[in-house]
Formats: sequence, C-alpha cells, structure tokens
Amino acid sequence: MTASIATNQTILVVGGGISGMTAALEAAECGKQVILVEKTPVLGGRTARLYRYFPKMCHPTCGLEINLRRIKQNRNIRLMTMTEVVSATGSRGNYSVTLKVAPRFVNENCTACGKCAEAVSAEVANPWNYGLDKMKAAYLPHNMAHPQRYVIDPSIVGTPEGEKAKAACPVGAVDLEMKEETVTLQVGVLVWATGWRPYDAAKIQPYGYGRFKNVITSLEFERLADPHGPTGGKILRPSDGKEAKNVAFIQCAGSRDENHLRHCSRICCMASLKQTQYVREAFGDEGKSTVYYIDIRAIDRFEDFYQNVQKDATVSFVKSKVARIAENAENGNPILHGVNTEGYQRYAVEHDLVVLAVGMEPEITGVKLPDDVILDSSNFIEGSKDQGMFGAGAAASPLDVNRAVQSATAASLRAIQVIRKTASTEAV
Amino acid sequence: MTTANQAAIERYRNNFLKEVEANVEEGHMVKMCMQCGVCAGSCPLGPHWTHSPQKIFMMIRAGKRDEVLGSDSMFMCTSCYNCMVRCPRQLPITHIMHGLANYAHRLGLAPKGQPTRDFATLFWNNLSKKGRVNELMLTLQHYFRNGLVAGIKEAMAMQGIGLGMFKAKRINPMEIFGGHGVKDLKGFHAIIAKAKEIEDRKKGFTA
Amino acid sequence: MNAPATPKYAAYICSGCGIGDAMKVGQLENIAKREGKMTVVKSHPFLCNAEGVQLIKDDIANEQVTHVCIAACSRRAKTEAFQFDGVAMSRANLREGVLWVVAQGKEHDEVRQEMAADYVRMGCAEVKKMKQPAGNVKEASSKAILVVGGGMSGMTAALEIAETGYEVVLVEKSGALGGMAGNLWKRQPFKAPYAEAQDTGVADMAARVSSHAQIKVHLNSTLAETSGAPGRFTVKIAQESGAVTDVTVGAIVQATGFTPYDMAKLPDLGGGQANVVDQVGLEALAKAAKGGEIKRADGKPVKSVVFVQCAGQRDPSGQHLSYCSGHCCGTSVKQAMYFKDQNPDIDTVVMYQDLRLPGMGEDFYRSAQQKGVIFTKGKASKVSGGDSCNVTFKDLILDEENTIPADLVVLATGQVPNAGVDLEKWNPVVTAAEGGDEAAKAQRDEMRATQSVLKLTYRQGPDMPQFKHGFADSHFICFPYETRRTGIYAAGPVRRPMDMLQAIDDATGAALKAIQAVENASVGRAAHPRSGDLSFPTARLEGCTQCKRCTVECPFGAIDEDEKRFPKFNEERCRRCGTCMGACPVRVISFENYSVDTVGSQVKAVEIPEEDEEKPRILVLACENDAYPALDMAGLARMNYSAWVRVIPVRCLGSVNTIWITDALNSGYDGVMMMGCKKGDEYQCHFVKGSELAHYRMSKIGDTLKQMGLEPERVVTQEVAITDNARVVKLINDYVAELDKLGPSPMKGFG
Amino acid sequence: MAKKEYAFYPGCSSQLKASASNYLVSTNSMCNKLDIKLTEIPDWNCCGASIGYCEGGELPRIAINARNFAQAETHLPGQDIVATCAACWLSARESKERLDASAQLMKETNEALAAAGLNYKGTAEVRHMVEVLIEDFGYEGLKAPMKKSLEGLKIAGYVGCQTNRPFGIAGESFENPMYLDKMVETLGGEALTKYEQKVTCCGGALAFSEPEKSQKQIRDIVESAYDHGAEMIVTPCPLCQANVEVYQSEINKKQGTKFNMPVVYYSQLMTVAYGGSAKDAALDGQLIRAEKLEKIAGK
Repeated sequence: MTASIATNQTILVVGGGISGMTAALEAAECGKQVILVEKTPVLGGRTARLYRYFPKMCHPTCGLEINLRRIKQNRNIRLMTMTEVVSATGSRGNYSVTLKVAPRFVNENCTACGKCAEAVSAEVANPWNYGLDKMKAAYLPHNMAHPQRYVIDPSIVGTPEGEKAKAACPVGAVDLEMKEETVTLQVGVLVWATGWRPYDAAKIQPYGYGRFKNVITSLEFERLADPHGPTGGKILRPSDGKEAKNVAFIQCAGSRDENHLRHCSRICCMASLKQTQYVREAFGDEGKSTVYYIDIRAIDRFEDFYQNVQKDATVSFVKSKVARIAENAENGNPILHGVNTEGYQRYAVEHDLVVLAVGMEPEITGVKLPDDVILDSSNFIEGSKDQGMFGAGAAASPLDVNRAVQSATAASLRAIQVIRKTASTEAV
Repeated sequence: MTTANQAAIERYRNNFLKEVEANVEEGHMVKMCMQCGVCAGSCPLGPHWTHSPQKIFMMIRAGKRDEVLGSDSMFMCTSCYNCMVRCPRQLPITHIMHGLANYAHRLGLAPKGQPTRDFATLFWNNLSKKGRVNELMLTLQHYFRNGLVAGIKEAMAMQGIGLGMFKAKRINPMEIFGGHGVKDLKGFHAIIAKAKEIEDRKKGFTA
Repeated sequence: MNAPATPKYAAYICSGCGIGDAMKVGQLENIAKREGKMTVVKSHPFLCNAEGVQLIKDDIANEQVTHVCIAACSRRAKTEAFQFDGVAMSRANLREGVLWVVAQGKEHDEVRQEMAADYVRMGCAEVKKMKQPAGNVKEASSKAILVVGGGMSGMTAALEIAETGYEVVLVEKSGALGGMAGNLWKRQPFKAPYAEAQDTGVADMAARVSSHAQIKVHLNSTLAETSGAPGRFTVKIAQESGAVTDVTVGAIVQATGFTPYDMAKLPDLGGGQANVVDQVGLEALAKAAKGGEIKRADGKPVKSVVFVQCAGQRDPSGQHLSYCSGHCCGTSVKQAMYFKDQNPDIDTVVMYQDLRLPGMGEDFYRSAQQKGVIFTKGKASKVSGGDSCNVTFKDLILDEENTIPADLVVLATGQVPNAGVDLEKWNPVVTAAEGGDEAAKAQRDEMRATQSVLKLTYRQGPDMPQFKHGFADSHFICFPYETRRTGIYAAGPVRRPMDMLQAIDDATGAALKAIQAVENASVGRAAHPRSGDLSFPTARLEGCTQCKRCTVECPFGAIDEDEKRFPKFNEERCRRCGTCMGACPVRVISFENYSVDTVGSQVKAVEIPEEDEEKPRILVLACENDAYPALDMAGLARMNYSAWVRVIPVRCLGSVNTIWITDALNSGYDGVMMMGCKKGDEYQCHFVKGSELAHYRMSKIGDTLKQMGLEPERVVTQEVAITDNARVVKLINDYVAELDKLGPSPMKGFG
Repeated sequence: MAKKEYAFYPGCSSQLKASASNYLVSTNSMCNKLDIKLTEIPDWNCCGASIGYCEGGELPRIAINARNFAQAETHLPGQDIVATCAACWLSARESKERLDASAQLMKETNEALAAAGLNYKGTAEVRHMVEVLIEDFGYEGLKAPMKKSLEGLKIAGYVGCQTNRPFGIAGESFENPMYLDKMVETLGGEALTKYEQKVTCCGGALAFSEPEKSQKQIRDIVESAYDHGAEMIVTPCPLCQANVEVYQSEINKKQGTKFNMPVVYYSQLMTVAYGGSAKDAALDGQLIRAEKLEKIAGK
C-alpha cells in the first residue's frame, strides 16, 4: 500500500532511540513534519536499557520520560513502531522509502491493563534484558513503554495460547489476524539514527564469552544492576546466582583491535567506570572492581568522574589488555591471565564475574542502504553523496549520549535545510 | 651531569628503532605497538623472561640497544603464535622475536650458552647439511653440546626414551652414518648460500 | 483562541480496565456532580477508545463544555486520545493511582473508594481553577539570530542558520574571521581514511560567511549590552572605534571559543622558556614554515621534538585544570605529523599518560605511528630549556626515570572557555555593591566591562551561569544544549572542551536550537523541557512586597526588576517551572493552568476523616518529571502503597508554595511528603535549581510547624529517581508507619 | 568418486624410521581408505621449522620452502601441496603468503632458487591434511569409509599451536578449535569437548633446549586430559605427539607422577575406524601403547 501521510516536505527519521527521538523532536518543534520509524515495539532504543548514565549517575528513563512527553503532545510527529526500512530509492528532496510493518497483534484499543499477559503461560526470551530472563509471550516491553500497548509474540499466534490472550482482552485489542504490511512513503530527506549494537563478544575468543557463564557483556551488566532487570537489581552472576562482589572490567573488548573493530568505541571506558560504581552501590566496601585497560579515555569533564573513581578504594586499575580467561572448574570463577604493563607484573587473578566492555558497531544490518550513502571504514554513516541523507548519533560515529544528541540535533537541522530547499525549488 | 646520565640521554633516541626496522625481520612493525600487553600475557614461557615483547618494543623505541640485543627473552619463544593472533595491531610478534634473536645472534650480542640459541644453531646446521633433519645426530649433538662427560650423562638419562623410540621404529641408529637427505644437495646448498648472501648484503653483515 | 465566555464543567469517569469492578462508579459520578459541581457528568466503560473520546468531543462541540475532568488512567497514559484543543483539562488518576496500588480484595473496598472519590474531588476542584492558556503571539518578534564569535563554531552556526533561511548577525572581536581555527596550519581529518592532516578550510568558510546575503558580519566588535528576551533581544554592538550599532535579534548563539591555558603557570614544564611552546605556538611555527622545515623562534631548524600531553590538565591537585580538553592528543598527533611529513628523520616523541583518540581517531593514531612518531607512556616532571631542552619524565612502561633531549618541546595545554563572568563570583560582588560598598561597585563595573561576553542586563548577571569549570551547559547528557538562559545557546569549546569536528556538529545543533527559540518566542511557546507549553506566569503586582525572591530564585534569570523594583516577568525567557510561584510568600504569581489555587483547591478538596475514624491523610506532592512516573510505574507493577496518601503532581518541587503545606496541615492532614529530583552538583532537577530550592524552603518550615504545635516529621522531602518505583512505595509505607507512631494530627477537626 | 590427488610434503619427521614414522604409515593407510593419492614432492627438503630462525635468517628459510614449491609446481602441476606436519605446513604457508605479498621478496627468492636452476611461479597452494579432510571431504564424507565405531573411547583432542595459529583451520577459533572433537565424534568416539588444554603449547623445539620449562607445559596437557577422564590424546602435530608422549616417563621420574597417557594421531584413529589393522595404523609405533585402540583394531 502507498500511504499518503508523507510528502517531500516530510523528514523520515529511522530509529527511535535517543538520537532518533532527538532528531525527530527538534525538527518537529521547529514546525516540520516528521515520521519516526522504530524497528522494535517501543521507543527508547539502547539507552533506555541502561541502568544509569555516566557521569551524573542519573537514569536514562528520566530523559526518556521528557522526550516521550514531547512526542506524545507533538502533532508534527507520526510514530511507526515495529517498522523497518526495507529500501530507499530516489534522491535528495524526493525519496521513495519502502517500509515493512510487523504485526503487533494488538490494536490501539489496548489500555495496557495486562489481562492478556495474565492469561498467557507461554514464555519467550526477553530482549529488553538481552535474553537474560524470560517474559510472557504477551508483554509490555518495559515499564515506560511508548506506545503503551502490549505486544503478542508471533510464536503464540495461531496457538491456543494466542487465543487465550485474545479471549482475556476486555477491550478487543488483541487482533491475531494482523499481517505484515509493506508501506511506501515519499519523503524529502532521511535521517539514519539506527544506533549501534554491541560487538559479538563470542568472537573475542580468548575471553570465552559463551563458554564461561560468568563472562558477560557490559550491556548485560547494565540489566543486572537495574532494579527492573532480571535480578531485580542484584548483581548476581549467571553460573550460580551468587553475589558477584569481585568484578573485573575488561576494556577494549573488540574495540581498538584490528582482529575485530578498528575504531575506539569511545563510551566503554566511561561505561566501565560507571559500572564500578554499581558494584560499590550494591556491596559498599565489600565490593571490588578491577578495570583492565589500555588507555582510560575519560574525555573532557568525564575526567572528573575518572578522578573520583580513582579515589574509590574498591576500584583498582591495571594497565593491561587481558590475554585470556580460563575458568576455575570448581567454583566457576573466571581466571584472568595477563601482564600489567606498567612495570611488568604478571597476574593470574580470579574474579567472581567478568564484564566485557564490548565495542560499538553501527546497527544497519538488514537495511538496503541506497548506494549514495557513504560509510566509513567501520561502516558508520558519514552522509550521502547527494546530501539528502544524514547519519545521526551512534549510526554516524561511536558516541556517548550527549554527543549523540549533539549529532542528532545537527542532523535535524541539516534535514530541515533539505526540506526548505525542496520547498523553495517547488515554489519556483 | 654524570657520564651515565649523559649516556642515557644519548641512548634515548630513535636510532635503534631505525636499526631494527632496517635489519630485523618484520622490524618495521615495531613502531605500531600500542603497549596493550596482550602478547606479554599470552606467552607460555612468559614467566621465564626478563622482558615481554611489548616491553622489548618499548625498549627499542627508547633506544635500549644493549639491553635488547643482550637479552635472552627472545630465545624463550616456542613459536606458538599466541601473541601474534591476539595482537590488536596485528604485529607479527613471533617473527619479530625470531628476527631480533637472529640479529642479536649474528651480531654476537646474544647471551653465550643460551640453550635455545645453541639448539637452534645446531638445528639449522643439521638440516642444511643434508637438506633434511638428521634427528639422531641432532639429538646427540644436543646432548653433547657441553662436552663428552655431560653428554654421556644426559644421553644415559634419556636412554629409556631412545630405546623406546628404537623399538617403535621411530629412530634409526644408522642415521649416525648419514640418513635422509636431498638428492640435489649441491643445488640446495647453492640456494641457501645465495639467499644468505642477499640477506647479509641487505642487512649490512659482511660475509 | 476563542474560548466561550461562560465556563462549563464536565467530568467523565471511565469504568474500564477494572475500575468499574473495583469501585462504585455511580458514587463517583455523584461526587463529581454534587461536590465537584460539574455540569456534565458521564461515565463510560472504555473512555479512551474512539467512541469514548467522541462522547467528550461531542459535548465540547454541542454542549459548549470548556473544562474537562477525566477520571480514568494517569495523565501520562492515553495522552494522544485525550487531547482536546482549547479546553482546560484535569486528570483524576483512578487507575495507576488507585486501582493498581490499593490492595485487592473486599476488605479494601472502602478505602479504595474513598481514595477514588478524593481524586475525583481533586480533579474537579483543579479544573475549575484552570484556564486554558492561549499563548501570547508576538507579531513583532524578531527571528534574526546573533552569533557571538567568528571562529569555526561561530562561522558554522552562522552559515547553518543562514542556510535555513534566517538572518544572522555575527559579531567577531578581532579584525578577521577564523578564530582559533584560523591560527592553525592544518586540521585533523574528519572523514575516512583519517590518515593525514587536512587544510582547515577556514579561508573558504570565512569568504562564504562574508559574502552571504543573510549574514551581517561585525568585525572588531564586541557586545556592549544585551537586553530583552528571546524574540526581542536588543543588542548594542560596539566597534573598536567606539561606534555602537543597535540590533534586534530573536536568539543568541555564543560561540566564543577558548583560550589556551596559560603556559606561564607551568614553569616546571618549561612554560615561558624560549624553546617551549604550546600547541597554538607550534601552529604558528608550522604556519610560518608553510610545509617546509619547521624552525624555532631563534631560527634553528627543529631536529627533535617532544610533545608533553596533559600539560596543566587532568590535574587532581586543583592547581591547574582538572579536566581533559579532549582534542589535545589528536592535535599533538597531527602536529607530530607536520614534522614527520616534512622530514621523517626528525625525532618526534608524544609523551602521554592515556592516549585519548576516540572513535576513528584510532586510525589517525595508527597513521602517525606508521610515519614513525614515537609514543611514550610517561609523565613529564621537568622540562629544562636552553638551546637544547631536556624532558625529564617517568617512563611508565619501563618503570624508570629518564630524560630526552629535544630541540623543541610542545606543551599540550588545555582549553579554557571564553565564557564571560562567573556568576558565582559575580553574585557576592553585586550583593556587596547593592549594600553600598563602593569598592564592590567598582569591581562589578570592572567585571562587566572587561570580563563579560554578553553583557546581559539581566537581574541575575551579565553572562550565562556556568555549570562546571566555566562551561555553560546544564543538562549535558540528554539535553546538552539547555543553557540556563532561554534563547541563548553555547556552541563549541565554550560549551565543553572539544575538537573541531565536534565543534562543527555542535554549532549546527546550536543553530537549530536558536531557530527553535525564535519560533517558540514568536508564538509564546515554552522551550525545553516544557516545550509547547503556552502558559506563562503573571503576577498581581498590587499584592507584591518586592521581596525579590522570585527574581533571585528563578533558575533561568527570567525575571528582572522594573524601575519601581517590582518583578518584571520576561515571558519569553521563562521555562514555566513555577519556581517563582513557589518562592512567592504572598502568592501573587500564577499560571493560567497551574497556580496556587489549582493545587491549593485540590489540597482542600480532599475529605479529611475525623480522628476517631483512624484514617490518616497524607499529602504527597510529587514532581511530575520523575517522582510521578515512578508512582505510576509502581502501579503498573501492581505494587501496593497505603491508601491514606493523596498524590498531587507538581511541575517541579521548586513550584511548591509553602501555603499548600500549611493549608494541608491546617485542614488536618497528618503529614506531607514531597518527592523531587536529586539536587546538588549532579542535580537531576529538570529546572536545575527547583529541587534544591524546595529542600531549602522546607528546611525553614520548622518554625511554622512549631507555631502550629506540630512535629517536624509531619513534613518530609525525599529525593526520588524515575526508576524508584519500588522505593517510592517503601517511602510512602514507611512514612505512613512513622506517622502512625506519631499519632493523628492535632489539627484535625479545626480545618 | 574420482581419486583426489595431492603433492605430499611429509617432512623430516614423517619419514620411515623417523620420529613420526607412525604418522606417515597411518596417513598412508587413511588415504588409501579415502581414495586419496599422495605423491611425494620429488626431492623435497626440510622446511627449516620455526626454530631455524636463529642461524637461518629470513630469506634462506623462505628460499628453501620455495624450493619445495618449485619442485611441486614442476613435477606435480595443479596439485595442492599437502603437509601433515604442523611445522612444515606453517613454514611453507607462511613462506608462500609472504612471497605472494611481496614482489621484492619473490624476486630475491627466485634469485636464490636460480642458483639451483629452479624458479617459483607462485601457483601451488599449501594445505594441511586436516584442511583436506574437512574441506574436501567434510565430516559426512569422513564417515563414509567407516567400518568400526570408536564407541566408548574417551579422547581428548589436543590441537596444539601450529596447526591452529596463526592460520588455523577455516571456521575454527584459535582458542577453542573443535575439529578434532568433531572428528572423534564422527568416528563414534567420545570427544572431551571441555578439555581446556587443547591449544596449550607443548614447548615445541624448546623441549630440547629448555626441558624443565617445556615439561611443565606437557604436564599440564596430560594432567588435564586425565582430569577429564581421557583414555587417550589425539593430535594433528608430530612435535606435539612426540613431546607429549615421550616426556611422560621423564616427568614421572622427576615429579613422581604416574602418567601413561597414549597420544595418537587422528590418522591412526581413522585408519582403525576404517577397518585398518593395528599395523596399518602404526599403533606399534607408540611408546605408550594405545591399548584400547589396538583392541578395537583387533576386533
């Protein structure tokens, strides 16, 4: 079907994370028409799954709340969730974009009352918690989900479980007949705010992610620390559910490594410094964090945070890229082998848990990017030859949140300029 | 200013790096090290060294010529390639270690009596003699490297193994009189001689 | 907007989501009618669906309903459905606020119903006091934008704004555009392959700026005075010659850049010695060399050079800059390449502690290594000058003290923002000056004349408040552009330390925010975080006692004083947080839809049971930004908290007027709990100071309580984060238990 | 299936009455069953091994490898060079890759080869026998000739270093390669997949020069196999095989252990599974008899 909701005066923002929301909102609050497309059922993206932000240790959902409030009341933004860009053709000022809308199996009648989830017993892996736990197959993705509507997992559609969900809904919101739709839009400009994904830690073989249960990624650790995560905010290690009081943080897990990612992912040092404070928050002086690093990249005012963490007696720093991890078969403790290069000290240390500070890869898989899009050597979006498409946030460069917002705001203005030029050309 | 300090100041220049780049196998990659230390932690014989590869690279950049070339660290390399596959900068560390050892050996700066240095020399001489390794001779020469008495002692200690190998037909006592070898030995020797000549010319060794 | 002259009130009660099963909706309807005095009262089994919404829309259209109270779910839910133009609306939270948080079961029916009834009363009471704000459209609003600073950030902002169709006035202190970027020989690469230093492009850019039809450039000029507000800033631009030009602009981008940290403060590292330069100094030498041999000031060619990173930066002692300037590692790498590209035999050593080249900077680092630049992890302790410099340092890898000789030493000093007057230093001077201290007066005038950049005539000082280390932004994670002066945006290294690529992005973003600001101002719309809000504060000046609390406490400097020393509200500068309303001891400040009355009437609408009923009432004033969502989420998770509480969302704890608290206590509430955001250095308050002010005000409420014969525990303030849904439940329940021990309020029955 | 033909580079140890003669014998048996035709590179020479570095230097080592390539190209055109020895394969492949990458090196090498009237064109591919088995036959294909299952046999797959790093077998990881385990499972045996010393270095040539240090490595390798309940170790590398098997008695003598862990080649396992006799599999070539395997062979 072809939707007439967009014109060449419309800005299409792809991705509903912090960058996409920012790009969409800033343009919409300048009076421009925006379609915001998000692949998952909810806005928020990767940052909404962080427990706290560095360096203020505040909660990402706080900023999310403000942005959602802005989006809910702004009529210039049309939000499409569970929607992916399949292809984009055309040129600056006049793109034809094909979108694939996956069925939610729940319509806008949903009041988020939760009866469907009560009725269903089937469970699926919970992507919000990176699969660390399970959730009902009828679910509200998270507490601050927007749209605040349940989702029926496709795995139970066509099964008695699906019917249970349908029967339980008091407002007729469950629609198991929904089908995937393809929508084509004409838009003037595209902002790719598709964000990032963690580098596949299993590829960093010496660290044994996937082989050793107590080696996890920094993103998984965020979920462990989060009261809304799978452990209710308790830092419990996966192998035996014991409190992980002695935690190792391994920097550059994938980043700055020609065997993996050529670039530095910028955020990981600060993320680990932040996470040492999760350990402190959970265990006080009983906690112990060790950061294994090459260079601590606490840039600009983040340096203050680094200096504060350095003062924390529970945190120690080892200038070393860990060579390999083995596992103590008796207690499941990961054993880190390596050398402290400052003065050459060899170590073989056991920790309760190892957190790999995994690097950022641009998340553009599955999208047929137009040939015009220019990618850099790590596949981040530099822009497009016709200057009608822009990367924003972590799709454009490995960025922390405040720089991603800066980048998205800039991209938003560049998009507005394209729209303006299109309009003035047409007026002639 | 003391002479020692003056000497240190003189030393702390990049000249040794250039020397290494010019004369050591894959030496041009030394400058690409970013001091992460993954090589140091990856070496199976790590606990037995004075200097890790990463530290040697830093010493090269710091101009510590005597310390590097006099070190036995490079001779601890078992050629397991752990360091090399893990190096985030893809430095061919194993080759650089071999190259440095070779350079130090050729300059006569490598530690005297370093067992691996000696064995490696023995090995090359053994194989280049007939084009294939004479395992028995290699073993015996190795045992007798420190003279007759020590050799007999060591050989006696290992005689159980030798006997077992013999029984298993995995050692041939007749090898002492010759054993395997290439037929075109002349050609083989000519190749080695020529290659050595080219290399020595390039690396500034006069034959 | 053409609101009908006569207000007509309507209440709609939803019985969906189980509300109808757990509560007597009929009784709630009666309450809305009889106590709430609603003209129209209707219930609906599914109010948020198309049919329910249509019911309300029809009443607005056909019955001339002007005020709507929706008793259904939280005001945070179904906002798109319940959106009615030109109508004042309140939301009584029966679902997240009652149904989902009061324990299930018959034994709780009574308290649940009472809670619901109170929320209906409160919703009705609130809406009756509300007016739908229409916004204040300004016909004469200026949409031109002033850019202060003609460096890379300023030129970028100017061009981006002009390219979007807005007029730009650019003021540059020096005689040429280019700023710090103009001093560079080359810049770092912005795009793959990130291997070589690039032409800065400054000349080309300056030409584009100078010739752009929509950009008016004032060189050799500074600001002599800036007054007004977004949409109507009046700026006096003073030329070096003394000539002054007046311009009117709608918004301001401050792109005043940075000054390198003064090397003279680093004598140990050779600052001040002949052959020790900072990075800017090295650029000058490179520029002079024009790609040829780089020579020292004495004309001697440089054969060896050492770059000392973090010179006077990352200093925990407090003596020098504590932060990292972010660009200097990349800059030194680039500068080392100047030497290597010209002559590979020049010894170039970059001495660093942590090499900080994030992102694709790793490729740039590799490229420098490829060119033979030596990187040494070491900490320099001493640089001695002379014809040959010696850098003494601790080699952190080789673990030894060492010394490198060099013809030239480059100190990578940090960026000091050109931010203007530090208001923390300004305020005491002004206070003293206002007290008649002549020296202070002179000092104030001196600061204003020589240090200030913007020379704002604002009551709260001549420049933007600084957050840390002189940088100007506030919510620098989610909303980095939000300065504390509406319509004035910092861009580039004056906002935070940054390199050129980031400054370009930053200036582009700031350009957008400035454009947004002029658009907002023209229709009387608030800027972030209440973007789109059309309400604005008004004051009944006849009641004003000129206490100045509002002018002093406004976090955004929105309120000046007029000639008669009355507060002068600059609506366009206002962020609608209500801090002024909270501050006002005589309660003369209000918004159309948020006032002392809208909240006060809710406080009073709650039915206070007699003491012997043993049903305490506790007022919870919850910040709508974080605490209220946390309470909602507790509901969503079906956590139970005491049915004794009555929650009122407030815009910010800063807007809480103590009258609400004393009113509540007077009328027999047993306790008041305030829930706001984290305060202090790492504040999370969306309005910067609101939460802190509330805490401060409440710390002073003890005397009032004493006079009333009440225990101090009857009023508490809590810091709550948005994720604290479990914690808010505990806070409430613990407080209820504590009050239970305290016994009922002695004020009961007097209200 | 048509016969597959390869230019065989057995290497110094895989000659009759050399230390890995059992590898040679069992490889030949295995290849017979798989219908592989191996033709030795005429007059091949030693690869120089890694340990040749000290005296040999860079170009001489590459040149002698190029001599083998030149011989193969001339006499066995179009055939891939297949090595069974890890060191031979590594030296050869490394030489080839460096020659392919550098025209200068190629020029110098051919200058050296010219001294013997040879020339290397750079066409021959260098592969390890394991690559041939996995890539050209696949695990299913390896199953085809099976006559007997190795059922019940608990085997620790010890990959070692040089068949694993820096090149390794395509699709396998350096830290936890699974191909030996998969081979064992293919043959019906029980693979001890959690055996964590599978890529630990045995000390290589330093077994001679630094016996103490190497024997510590070997001890770890054998001990862990015992810990996992292994009945034997399987390996693809002759130096690994020799070091891990031969020095057990030394370690027992010095450290009081009672190691008696058979160490066999994958080719021996396959020969037995393919119905070959203990002699075909050269099980008589073991210092520590692989009795359980002999038993299956004898069935």
